[in-house]
This record gives sequence, structure tokens and C-alpha cells, in this order.
Amino acid sequence: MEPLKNIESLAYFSPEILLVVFAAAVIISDLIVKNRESNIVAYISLVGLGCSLVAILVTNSFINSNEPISLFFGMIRLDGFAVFFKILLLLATAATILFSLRSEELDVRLKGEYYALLLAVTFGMFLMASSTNLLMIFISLETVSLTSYILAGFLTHSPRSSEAAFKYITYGAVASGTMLFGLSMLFGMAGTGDLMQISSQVAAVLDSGGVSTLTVLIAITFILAGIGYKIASVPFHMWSPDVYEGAPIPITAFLSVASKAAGFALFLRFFHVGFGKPEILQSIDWGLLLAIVSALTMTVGNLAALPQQNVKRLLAYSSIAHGGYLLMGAVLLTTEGLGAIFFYLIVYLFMNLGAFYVVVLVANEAGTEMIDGYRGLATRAPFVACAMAIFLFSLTGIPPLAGFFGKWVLFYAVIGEGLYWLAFIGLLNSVVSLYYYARIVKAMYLESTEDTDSFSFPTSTIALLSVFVVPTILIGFLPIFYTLSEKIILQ
Amino acid sequence: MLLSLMIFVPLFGMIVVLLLPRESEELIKRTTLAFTLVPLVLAVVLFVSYDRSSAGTQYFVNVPWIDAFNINYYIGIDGLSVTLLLLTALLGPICVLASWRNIEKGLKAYMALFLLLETGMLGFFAALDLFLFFVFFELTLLPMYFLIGVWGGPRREYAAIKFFLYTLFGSVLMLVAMIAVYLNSNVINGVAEGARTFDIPTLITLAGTTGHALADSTFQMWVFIGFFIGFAVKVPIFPFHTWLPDAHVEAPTAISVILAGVLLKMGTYGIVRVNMAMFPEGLDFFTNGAGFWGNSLALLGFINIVYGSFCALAQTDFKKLVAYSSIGHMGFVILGLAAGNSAGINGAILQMFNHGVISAMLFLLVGVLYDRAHHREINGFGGIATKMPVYTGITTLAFMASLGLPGLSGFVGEALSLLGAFQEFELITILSTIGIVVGAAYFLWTLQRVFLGQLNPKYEDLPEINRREIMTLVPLGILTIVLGIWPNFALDMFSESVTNLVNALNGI
Amino acid sequence: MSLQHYLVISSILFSLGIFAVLTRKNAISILMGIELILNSCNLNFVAFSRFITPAESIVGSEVFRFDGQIIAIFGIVLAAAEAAVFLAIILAIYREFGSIRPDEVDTLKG
Amino acid sequence: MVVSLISIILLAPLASFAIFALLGLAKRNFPRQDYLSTFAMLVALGCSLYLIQEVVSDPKPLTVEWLSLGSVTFSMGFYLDSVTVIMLIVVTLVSSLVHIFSIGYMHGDPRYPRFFAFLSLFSFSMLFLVVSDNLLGIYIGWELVGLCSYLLIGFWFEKDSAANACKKAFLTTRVGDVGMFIGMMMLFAEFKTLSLYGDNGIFDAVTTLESGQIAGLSIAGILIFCGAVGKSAQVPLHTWLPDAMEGPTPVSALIHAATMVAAGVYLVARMFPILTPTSSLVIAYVGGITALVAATIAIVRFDIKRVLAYSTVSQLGYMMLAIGAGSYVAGLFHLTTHAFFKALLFLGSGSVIHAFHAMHAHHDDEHTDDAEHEHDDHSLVHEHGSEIPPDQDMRNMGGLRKKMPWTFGTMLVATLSISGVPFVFSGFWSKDKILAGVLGRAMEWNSVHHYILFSMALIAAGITAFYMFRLIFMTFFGEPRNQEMHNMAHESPWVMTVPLIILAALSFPIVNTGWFNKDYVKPPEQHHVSAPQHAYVSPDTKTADANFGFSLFGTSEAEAAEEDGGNGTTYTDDAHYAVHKLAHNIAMVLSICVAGLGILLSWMFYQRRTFSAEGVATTFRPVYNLFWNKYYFDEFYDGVLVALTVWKSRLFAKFDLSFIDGIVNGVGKVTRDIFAAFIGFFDNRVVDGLVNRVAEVTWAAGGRIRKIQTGAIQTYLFVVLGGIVLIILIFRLF
Repeated sequence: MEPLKNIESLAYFSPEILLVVFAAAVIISDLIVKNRESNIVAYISLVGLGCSLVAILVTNSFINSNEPISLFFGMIRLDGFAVFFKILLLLATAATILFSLRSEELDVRLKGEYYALLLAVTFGMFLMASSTNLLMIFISLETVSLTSYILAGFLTHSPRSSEAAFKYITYGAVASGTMLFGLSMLFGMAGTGDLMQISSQVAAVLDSGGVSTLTVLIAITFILAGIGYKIASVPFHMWSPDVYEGAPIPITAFLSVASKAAGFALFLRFFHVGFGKPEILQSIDWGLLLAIVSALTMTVGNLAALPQQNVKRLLAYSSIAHGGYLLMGAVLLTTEGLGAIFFYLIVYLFMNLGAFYVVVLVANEAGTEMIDGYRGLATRAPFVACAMAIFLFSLTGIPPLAGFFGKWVLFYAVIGEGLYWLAFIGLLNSVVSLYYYARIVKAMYLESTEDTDSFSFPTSTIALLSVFVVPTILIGFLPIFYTLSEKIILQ
Repeated sequence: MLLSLMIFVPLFGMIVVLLLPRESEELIKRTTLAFTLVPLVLAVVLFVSYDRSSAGTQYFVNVPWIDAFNINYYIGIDGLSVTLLLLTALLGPICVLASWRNIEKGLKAYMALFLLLETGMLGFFAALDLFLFFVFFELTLLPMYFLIGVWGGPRREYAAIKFFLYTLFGSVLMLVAMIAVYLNSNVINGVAEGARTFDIPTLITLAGTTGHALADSTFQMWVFIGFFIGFAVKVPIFPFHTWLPDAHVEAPTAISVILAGVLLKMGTYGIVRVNMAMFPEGLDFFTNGAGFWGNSLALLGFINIVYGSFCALAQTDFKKLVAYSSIGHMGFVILGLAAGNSAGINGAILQMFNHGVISAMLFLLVGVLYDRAHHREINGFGGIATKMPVYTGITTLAFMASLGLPGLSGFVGEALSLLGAFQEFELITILSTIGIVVGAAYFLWTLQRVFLGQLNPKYEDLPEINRREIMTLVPLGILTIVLGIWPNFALDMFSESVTNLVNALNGI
Repeated sequence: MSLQHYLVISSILFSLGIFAVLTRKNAISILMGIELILNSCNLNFVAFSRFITPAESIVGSEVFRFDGQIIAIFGIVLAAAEAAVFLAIILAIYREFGSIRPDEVDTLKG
Repeated sequence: MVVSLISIILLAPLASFAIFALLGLAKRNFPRQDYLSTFAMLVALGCSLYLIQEVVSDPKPLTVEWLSLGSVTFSMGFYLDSVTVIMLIVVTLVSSLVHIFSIGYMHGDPRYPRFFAFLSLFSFSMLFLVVSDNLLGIYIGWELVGLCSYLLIGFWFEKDSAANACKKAFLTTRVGDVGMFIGMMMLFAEFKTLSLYGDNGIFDAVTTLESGQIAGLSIAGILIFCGAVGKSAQVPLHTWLPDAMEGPTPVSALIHAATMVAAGVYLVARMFPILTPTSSLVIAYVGGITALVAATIAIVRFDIKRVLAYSTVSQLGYMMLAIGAGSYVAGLFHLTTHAFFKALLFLGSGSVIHAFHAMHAHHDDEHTDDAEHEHDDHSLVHEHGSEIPPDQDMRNMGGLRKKMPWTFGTMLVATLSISGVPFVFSGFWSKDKILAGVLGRAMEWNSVHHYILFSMALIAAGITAFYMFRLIFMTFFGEPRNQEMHNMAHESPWVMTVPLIILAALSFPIVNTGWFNKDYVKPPEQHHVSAPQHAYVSPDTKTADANFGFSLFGTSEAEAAEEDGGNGTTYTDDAHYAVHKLAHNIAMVLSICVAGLGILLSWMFYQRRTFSAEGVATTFRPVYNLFWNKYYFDEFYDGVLVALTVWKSRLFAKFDLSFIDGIVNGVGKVTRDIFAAFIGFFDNRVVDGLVNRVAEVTWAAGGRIRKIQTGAIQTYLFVVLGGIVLIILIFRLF
């Protein structure tokens, strides 16, 4: 159907608009509120997220999944796919805000900016999830990046944080620059920025012999560099361990889940819609390329995680590995694959955020991010330890935890395409991963510590923690989640 | 319904236990005991009410679970599974009793985990949906890891992670094989039609229909390997066995009992349920195939027997000795299964059950001694018999049963497996009988070193085995004797099912 | 001047940018490299837009679409923003490390 | 009726044991376990006596399906023929007597009740073995008696010697049993059943075998015989029996003289129909060799019980020889007679020991004292370096006949019987029958083998007479060698002497040859044994009737049994008649001669001292050493087998150790050996080693990947660029 004009688009754009409005509201209220200790701004931003969630659901009810709407002359598109990711991102952001409330490393004086930026990032991610135009893709990517740079470096007077920000921005800038160059080449070949037409155009040019496959290849590879950097896939992953380690823990959690998810949204839309077309696939074997990348990604992530002592860094590597697992689903861009990715993202959201939340808590109480800090946690804070164990084993993929079911759907999709070797690599990786996850469990349960004074956590904390624990246990058993792919096939 | 109840009562028990206050230990213990007794009662009910004449699965429940993959919550029992269910349910309360005194820290968590473990085991033996089967199979991993790792001996961390890694490695291969089976479950003559399925009985029939992708021999061979390694780690079959001694030595008594009594059986049960029933072609390749591969399975059994026995002979740690002995005894199971004839398979299954009972006894006995002397060094004892006549008596019974003394249960399974195997693999079987002699050797030697001879002055005032401990041992002892004298008591249950299996294998 | 000339130039700019980013031992020059890269892209967009975007008739009269140019403008804006952020972060770095040599900022590793 | 009787026979002893066991769990004891067990045995005895006339009615009174595995079924049941009944009576009778004897002998032992419980268990197992109609049942009983012998030999387990002995006994017999089991497996594989009798039983099936399958049958037969070799202590597995003398003497009498060890012979007799010429010959030779070896060893023993033990071994060899040579009836006949007189001898020696024992050790602290005395009296027995308990050392005895007349008298009877002194004593008849049988077959087939066997038997007979009288002379005649012990010695109480007297009575042919009359014991058909030259005819059925015994000594049913064939067929063929008649006469003459010679010699050596034993010993030192060291069997086993096993197991243990020292020790030590090298290879490659290695490699890889993460941002960017270029290149190449 015909793309909507700007004004009529606004109605469907309400979720994003709400985010922006509330971001502004946060800043203003921050100016008004004198009491530095009050968390009012955080609650405002939470409300904002709530409103935007409602808006998403409302707008979603307007559209019917098989006939999506494109807004702003086809700049962005509103479909099940976008809605799914938006909800996912909202949840992640909300979680991050809640973490931040508990986090003690953040500077109380900068609350306003902090939460405003978080909302801004979310806004950018929304665009990433729904943009269908080269320009929009680039803008959204940059929005997200720029804000994340700041958030990563948000800890004033912390060398690690600043270093993280520095590396992040340098790396990010180059990557996005490269991507932009690729985009420009693509634009040149297709003569249009509209993702819907690019593929056919490029195909046409290829057939007419106007450009060689090599050009297309280079263009795509450049773009891949940009997207790969967002989802931290080998060889574009190297920024993530450092940044994750340096950034404030809530932000690390946010990056490891939200920006990865957004990256995948972009990735899927770009390749599935843009270059999922067979004629392009013929010329270059994307499947193999992605398969190799994913295999490398998970292997590198897991192996590098083995010797880590800093839990944050360990989780950073583990999240790289999980990026690899997710990529498996994208290899052949089949419906099963997409469904698997959706499912795994949900699971990953809960288990990974949960794990990071525990890291926050331990960092507060024990004042360290090192594995040694987790010694005897089982006796000092049984519930937290138990929750952490559940998250970690779920990340490993041990039944009956959700992580297992997530892996199951992924491997199912991969083997379904006959890529046994990839499945084997993936499975062996999950065996390896057990080893380093278990090291934390070991520290918590099998090792004892000299100071055995138990940590005390407010019920709110426990409640929040269980918000992550329960899905991590249950999701696998709920059939509904397995059928997501049918609901949100993207056009 | 009865079955589901039986499976999930322990799980419910776990929740209850978790809600109890940590301080009231007696209460926790009693609750756990109660929640383990319920499955036992139900198991007995099932065992009695099971219709022995028909081999088909009974008491089955089949409700859809994950439609997306056509995964169902499908459970049911046939003769084989009900026997093992009984064994599991029986060992449950016994283990709780065995952990009555000697769990110092975190009793609550211990009991909770134990109940979870029991659910896993019961579910595994009842599952008829391949996916469910796998989930339950893996469900036992976590509790086991913690039970060994937290309440174990000095080297518990190593043992626990080793156990975990080995098993996970095995199950990973299993997972791939499983998915492969599922994907091919609707392919006939190269064209996919209809829905895929995890339904084990259906899959078995499909694997039998010519032209079906599952019936393809090469496919079956590979899938067979995948599953087999998965189970072989659990059994454990050489060379995947090295986790066992460590795990056993470090694990607390009750856990060793479960480990030897039930977890090992999960491996062999899986082999029967999946490998043999579902992939006859694959089995054929490894048992009747040409050349080396044709003997490979029997060979593995033989290696287990001889290797395990000799290792046991070399041990000076009482518990390690028993651990190795069970490696040897599982070898007889493999040998019997490899035979693939009714004598062999019946013997193997009987051996599974008997070994479950006997090794449980042995580990309990080791535990009794350990609780008193706080060490397990065989040469550190001597002349105990004078101080603990009753204990000695029971131990002698267990040892004799374990070394396959006729009239006790150990013999029947062993003999049948060998009788069956001999018809297929004469030489290997004859060589395997070495295991019988060596078995006698290490048990008698142990008996002599620990119980006979001059009393070691250190143990002048060694307290005799107490009533609770006797209570844990007597039911097992009775079983060993009863099954020795009247094996049909158990054989009836599954001989029908086995007959069907054998017929299927022979293509009848 | 044909399209090729622009493309060649932009590619040279791009390469120079990459080179600068990889080799310069000063954060500021890295920033410059980045700016080069971005600008090479902008140049591309404009050039492409000028040369090969198909003309389409709106209400009879020949009108060109300016997609490329618009993208370029956005690019410039974003580049500026990026520069701002970058400089801010460099300040922080200088405060913490007393130097802006990228190879000295390597406490996070492994 | 029959079934219930047999059931009672079995259950009575079992019940008495069960009572003991159950009370034991409650840590209590039945007040008079001894009376209980004895009573149980007497009941069993009564029933078995009653069974005598029941035999003819139905050989298979009961068969129940024990195991049903779809196609195959294993059935358990009783088989009741004359042999069964005889065995039943022998077992129950001896057992009861031993029970009674033990009441006196074991009096005051700390584990007095347990002793009787074990005796009951043993009796049950033995009887079960006897009545079973199938190999599986026999095997079960077979192993159970093994267990009981283990428990009873190790009854005084505080003595390390006893602890060792019981282990040795169990293991050695087990080796044989495994052979037997393999034999069973072969039969099962062939006939798909383990039942012996009945329509589709093994004996029925063997008749249909073609000549092609005979070889297999021979192997099976020999393997089954292995079991007998173990249990009946035949060479080379005989070494456990002498050591088994560590057990209380009544046990030796019951288990290691009369019943269990005879079970081997019984088994072979039961398997008679499946024996082939080959297997028969093997059996016969093993028997013969055993008879000789054991006898020669017995000559030089000083421990009274050891002498009897070796004599038992030798006599068992005799029986094996008989059955191997086809003299079925003779073998069983000797089994029964031997059971009685050997039991008598043991009990007698027991009573002697008891007499001596009273002086230096009261039973309350039996074991510990024994242990000490082995050291105290070392000087006394030192010259031969063997540790003989002083109260069993014949060199401490002498001149006891006045002190203990009853014991002396009864033992003398037994000795005469075993030495084959004509015609009064049962031993003579049975032994003579064997000799006759063997010689008969030898002459009939004029087969060299059987001549050799005959001579073996003959020599053994002579030696037997020699060492038995040596025992008598050393123990009861001459001057007391150890005065203070002598003074303490006394006649045993009546509970001990009465059994002796009864047994003595049983050593007269009139009592026990009665069973072997013509229509009572019939040798079963052997379908696959055929003479080299011509059709085979059982020597038993043909050994001549007219002989001295008959003519001189009134009627002896034993001989009458021979008049017309045991298998009922009235025999007509004159040729064979003549042959066997001749054989019988020759045999008898010779046996009498050798017996006389033996007795004479021993009289000269040990009574009249014409020659000095020491002198002979020194002149024939090497031979003497050979005998004294029991042909070095034990040394051989300890040296080779045990070492091998231990070495192997150590090896396997290494196999499982962590791989480093696996290489260092394991491989380093045993590289010479292929096997070891193989293991060594596996050691570091497969087990644990590989796993650890993999872990290491993975870990190392992890470390290496970390290295790439230098922390310098520009390296990261290099990697990015490299990655891009690489991807492009790769895809250009394809």
C-alpha cells in the first residue's frame, strides 16, 4: 500500500514521539527537582516507557500483520517485526533503568541526563528496528551510537569508563563510517535509498553488467562491518569486551541486550528484505559467509571467556558468543531461523539481564566484579546465588531452563538446513561455555569465604530478580513463544 | 494420571521443602521421606496392577505441549520402565534415610535437590516423547552437579564438573541425533509429508517401514552413534567411564547409591528404548555387521567387564573398588544387549535391576563403615567381623550377590546375559568370564582385608550397625534373595516387551 | 568531470581516512581521519545523486530528486555531532590519563 | 508324597539356617541352634531313608518353570533315581553324624551357634545340588556349597592362615566353575535348554547328534569336568583342599572328605551320558594323575589332617578315573564307601586333635591361642619350616591307642578299609571294582591308555596303603614322642565317639554295598562312547561275576550286581565274559598284593624301623623335596598367576591414573610387552589423558585469543580492516 505522508504518519509514530517527549520531560523535571537523592526522573522515564508501550500496542492494533504500513514516504515501516523488537527494547530499557536505581556507581548529580539519554537511545533503537531506507538506517544507527558512547563513558572520574567511551567511539565511528561508504555505493548502484527497491534495482544493474559482483560484495561487506560492529560479531567484536568492562554495569547490560537486539533487527531487515532476494544470493554465497562468521563468533567468544576473572568481562565475551548463536538462525534467513532468533532473543533478554543484575548487586555489596567476590555467595545471599546459578545454567543451555529451549530452536533451524557442522560447532561451544559459567557457580556454591556476613537485600530487589528468574525457568514450557515467527514474519 | 502424579509428587515436595524453615531439620527430613514414600507406594501399585500379559505401554498420558514442534507430554510404562521406576522409587526413601545423619550443612537444599533429582529420574523412565525424554535426561544433571559438588568429599569440585562436562558432551551429540530423527520423521521416499513427530512408539514403527527416511541404514547408523555416545557416557562405557570413579568417591553415600542404582541405568535404559528399538539397522551394523564393527558392541561390553574388574582389583579405596565393580557389571548389561536375543536382553535388563539393588547395598555398606571409621582405606581395617557380625553378614550377602553367586539375584542376570551372548559372540563371551573370577577375587580379597584376620586394635570399640541402617539395607537384601530364587517376579514384567523387541530385531 | 573522477577522489579520501585512523598516534588526528571517511561518503552520495538518479516527471516539468544531497546533509550533521562527542571524550581521557595517545589508553585488555 | 519328602529334606536344614539369620538381624541367637540344626538333619535323614523304595516310581517327580523368556524357558525340578537317593542318604547321614560330633568338638566356641547354622546351610545346598534335575540347579547348589565351604573354612577367620585358605578355596574352585559355566553355555547354545532329563532334555538331545558334532560335545564335557576339577580338587586345581584343613575338623570331615568334594564325582557321573571317548579319557587321566600325585605328597606330610586331605584328593582322583574309564557304578560305589571311611578318619583325627587340644587351649580362646602357638612351637616343627599346629603334628603323637581305644579302633577299621584290605572292608570292594573295570576295558579294547591308567591306579593303591598305615603307626603305636602332651591326652566324650562307631560300622561292605545290587543302580547309556575296534559294552555290566570275593566270602550284592548287566540286559557274549572275568581276577590279586606291600613297608619304616624314613629321605633328597613341596604347585600359582593378575590390575589402574605418570611409570615399566605398550598408548591417548589434553588445548586457545585483545584501539581497527579484506578476498576466490 502507498506510503503515508508525514502528517498522517505521526499517529503511527506516537511511540517514538512519546519517548522523545518524556526524554525532554526528564531533563526539565531534573532542572526543577532540587533533591538530588530523589529518583523522580527515573520514575518519569519509566512512565514514559509505559506510555510508549501502550502506544505501541494501540498502533499495532491498527495494522494487520500481513499488510504493514510504511510511514514518512517509506522511510520507516510499521510491521509485526518492528513491534516485536520495540517491545523487546522497551523491556530491556525498563530493566536497565531499574538496575540503575540500584546501582551505586552512577553519579547522582547527572541523573537527568542519564535517563534522558537512555530514552534517546531507545528512540534510536526503535528507528533501527523499523527503518526501511538507507538514510534512516544510517541516522538511527548514529543516534544509537552517539548516545551509547556517552552512556558508556558516563562515570566521571573513572578511567575505565572514559577509556571504554574512547574506544567505543573510535571504533564505532570508523565502523559506521565504513558502513556509510558501503551505503553510498549501494545508493549509487540502486539510485534509490528505499530498501524495498534496492535489491531489485541492484539485481537489474548486475544483469545489465553495469557493475561487477565485486562492487556489490564490497558494498555489502562494508555495510556488514557497520552492522557487525553493532551485534559484535567476529571480526568486528573487539570493542565489546573493553567497553562492557569499562561501562557502568547497567549500561553494559543494556548494550549487551538492547543494542545487540536492535543490531539484529537492522541486520535481519537489511539482509532479509534487502538482500534475501534469490538473485542476489546466487551471485554471492551469503549463507556460507554468515555461517562462518557465526561459527567464528561463538568460538572466539567462548574460548576468550574461559580464562576471564572479571565477571563483567566474562559476560561480555559470553554475550559475543550468544551473538554467534543468534547468527546461526540468520544464516539461511528461513522462517524457522527467524522464529528461532526471536525466541532466543526473548530468552536471552531475561537470562542475560538477570545475570547482569546479580553482577550489579554483588558489585554493590562485595564491591568487586571479580569471580573471587562471588565466593560463598550461596551462604551469604542464597536466593541471589540460586538466581545467578539459574541464569548461568540457562545461558549454558541446560534443560529445563529457557536457555536450552532457545538453543534447541536455533540448532533445530540450523540442522533443518543441513548445516550439521555448524550445529556441532555450536553444541561443542555450549559444552565449553559450561566450563566458565560453572566457574562462577563453583565460586558461589563450592567455595567458602572468610567473611560470612550475609547480604541483606530489600524485597523490591528480590522481586525484580524473580521477575527475571521466573521467565528464565518457564518460557521454555510455554508453547506460545514458539509460534512467534508465524505472527511476525516481515515483508 | 497415576503416573504423572508419581513423577511430580517429588517436585511438589521440593517446593514444600523449600518453604519450610531452614532450622527445623527433623521436619524437613520427615517431609522429604514422606514425599519419597508416595512415589514408592504408587510404583508398587503400578508394578502390581501392570498387565503382565500384554507388552504394550500402559497408563499412558498424551497431551500436546509445544505444538510448534509437535512435542507432547507423552508418558507411559511398559514392563521395562515400570521395573526401573520401581527401583528408582524404592531407592528414594532409602537414600533419604541414608542421609539422615551425615548431612551437616544445607540439609534443606540437599533434600530439595534430591527431590528434584527423583522427579527427573522418574520422568525419564516414563517418558515416551523423545523430547520429553531428553529434557528429563538432562534434568538430572543440575541436581547431581550440586549434590556432588556441595556435599561431596575433598575433591568434589573436580568430580562434579567432570561428571557434568562428560554427560553434557554426550547429551550434545544426542541432541543432534534427536533433531536429525525429528527432521526425518516425516520423510517417505524422499518426499516430506505430514507433521514431524517425537512420539517414540510412532518413530519406532516409522523406522520399521521401508522407504521411510528413518529406515535408511546409513542414517540409522549415524543416529545410533549419536545416541549411543550420549548414553554410553552415562552407563558408563569405556572409554567414557573415567568420571565415574571420581564422582562416586566424592559423592555422599546416598548420592553414590542413586548414581550407581539409577543414573547408570538411565544409560542402558536409553540404549534399549532408543538405540535398539528405534534403530535396528544401526544396531545390526554394530552387532551382526561384517568384521570388526559387527563385534564392536560386544567388545565394548567385554572391555568394560575385564577392565572394570581388574581396576577394581587394584583399588585400595573401598568405595572406588565398588565404583569400578559397577563398571564391570554394566559391562554384562552391554554384552547381553549386544547379543540381541531374548536370553541376552532379558538378562541384561534383569542385570540392570539387580545391579541397581546390589550396588546400592554396597554403597550403603561402605557408607556405614565410613561414618564410623571416617576413612575407606581397605588395608586400614581388619578383623571387623568380630566387632560387627551383623554388618559383616549383610556385607557378605551383598558381596556374594555382586560376584554373581547363584541363588542371589546377581547371578541370574549375569548368567542370562552370558548365555545369550555366547550364542552370538562365543570367543568374546568366554573371555568375558574372566570377569567372573576376577570379580570373586577382588570381593573376597576385600572381605578378607576388611573383615577377617586379627582385629585392628584401632577399632576395639566399633559400634555395630544400627537399626536405621539395617532398615535401609533389609529391603534391598530381601530383593536380592527373592530375585535370586524367583527371578520371574521381575522377569514377568518385561519378558513380553523384550520378546516383541527381539521379534522386531529379527524382523518378525 | 565524470562520475568516475568524483568516485576516485572519494575513494582516496576514504583510504586516507582509514590510514590516518590506523596509524596516527594522536586522538585528534584519528578524529580527523574519521571526518575524512565521513566526508568521502558524503561526496559519494552527492555525486551519485547528481549523475545517476533517474529523473521523474512531476506535473509535466523535469524535476530532479535530491535524495543523495539530503543524505549528505544529514551526514554532515551527524559528523559534527560525532566530532563534538569525540572531543568531549578526548577531554575526559586527557583528564584521566594525562595523554591522548591512543596506544597509551589500554588499561582494558585481555 | 515324594515331592513333599524331598521338600522336607531341603527345607528342614534351610529353615534352621533361616532362623539363625533372621534372629541375627535382630542381633539375637536361637537358644539351642546346635540341637535345632541336628534335629533338622535327622529329619532329612529319615526322609531320605524313606525315599529308598520310592525311587522306582517316578524319576521326575517335580518340574517347575523357573524362568520363561519367550522362546526359551529354564525349568527347575527334582530328579530322583537310585544315585540321587544314595547321595541323599550319604549326605544326610554323614551330615547328621558330623552335627552330633560337633556338639562335642565345637563346644564352647564363641561362635558355636553360627557353626551349626552354616552346617545347615551347607547341607541344604548340597542336597539341593543332589536332587536338581538340570544343570542350572546343579550349578546353583554347586556354588552355594562353595560359599558354605568358604564360610566354614574361614570359621576361625582371626587366623590369617584360615582367612587365606577360605579365599583360596573359593577362588580356585571358582576358576573351575567358570569352565563349567562355559560348558553350560556351549550346551545351551547347542540344545537351547539346560534340563538334563525329559523328552527334550540334553541327554535326550545328545542321542541325535551326528558324528560331526561330537568334537564340540567332547569340549563341552571337558569344560563341565573343569567344574569337577575345581570342586573335587583334581590336579591342577587341587591345592586348595589341603589348605582347607584350616577349618574346624568336623567341617573337613563333612565338606572336604565326604560330600562337597565328592560332588565333583557326582557331577561327572550325572553327565555320564554326554561323555565322549575323548572327554572320558581326559577325565580318566586327570583322575589318575591326581591319584598318584596326591598319594606321593601324602607320604611325607606330618600334619595328620594334611595327610588325610591328600589322601582324599587321591581317592577322588580314583573315582574320576573310574568314571572316566566307564566304570560308572564302581566310581559311585567308591564314592559312598569313601564318604564313610574318610569321614570317619577325619572325625577320628578330630578326636585326637581334640584330645591334644584340651591341654593347651581351651576352646573359648581357640583362635588367638592357635595363632600364638604357631609361634611358640615353631622350634618343634622347625626342621621342615612348615607351620603345623602342634596338636595336629603326628610327630607329637604316638602310642595313643591305649589312651583313646575307641578312636583308635574305629580309625583302624577305616584305615584297613581305605587300604583295600580284603574282604571284610568296603573299601576293598569298591577299589577292586574300579581296578577291575579299568583293566577290563583295557584288555577288552587292548587300549594302551587304559593299561596306563590301570597301573596308575594300582600304584596309587599301594601308596595309599603305605601312608595310611604310616599315619596309624605314627599316631597310635610306638612310644609317645611328646610326653607332656601325651599325658594330657584323653578319650573324647561319647557325643564324639558314637558317630565314630557308627561310621566304623558303615565301613563294612555288608552295610553299604547293598545299594549296588543289580536293579538298583543302572549305568546310563553313553551314546557316543564306542570302542576303537568294536561296539562298546559297558565294563560295569560285564565285569565277571565269579571271583574270590564271591566264592570265599558268601554273597556280596555288589558282585551279584555284575552277574547280568547293570542295565538289565542279560549278558551272553562269552568273549567279553571271559575277558572281564580274567580282568577281575588279575585286578583283585594285584590290588591285594600292592595293598599288602604298602602295609608291610610302612610297618617296616614306622613300626619295626627296619629302614629309617629319614635315611631314605636323604638318599632320595630331590624326590623327597618334590613330594615335600607338593610338586611346587602353590609356588607356581603364587609366583605366576597371582603375580600376573596383580601386575595386570596394577597396569589397568595406571591406565586410569592421570596421563603424565601413566606415561612415566606405566609405559616405562612395561614397554617390553606389546599389551603393555598398547595400554600405555591408550593411557595417554584415550582415557582421561585425551580429555585433559583437549581441555588444555581449549584453554590455551582461550589464552591466545586473549592476546589479540591488546587493549590498543588501533589494533582492533586493524583487525576490522583485515576482516573486511579477508572476507572480500575469500569470496573472490570462490
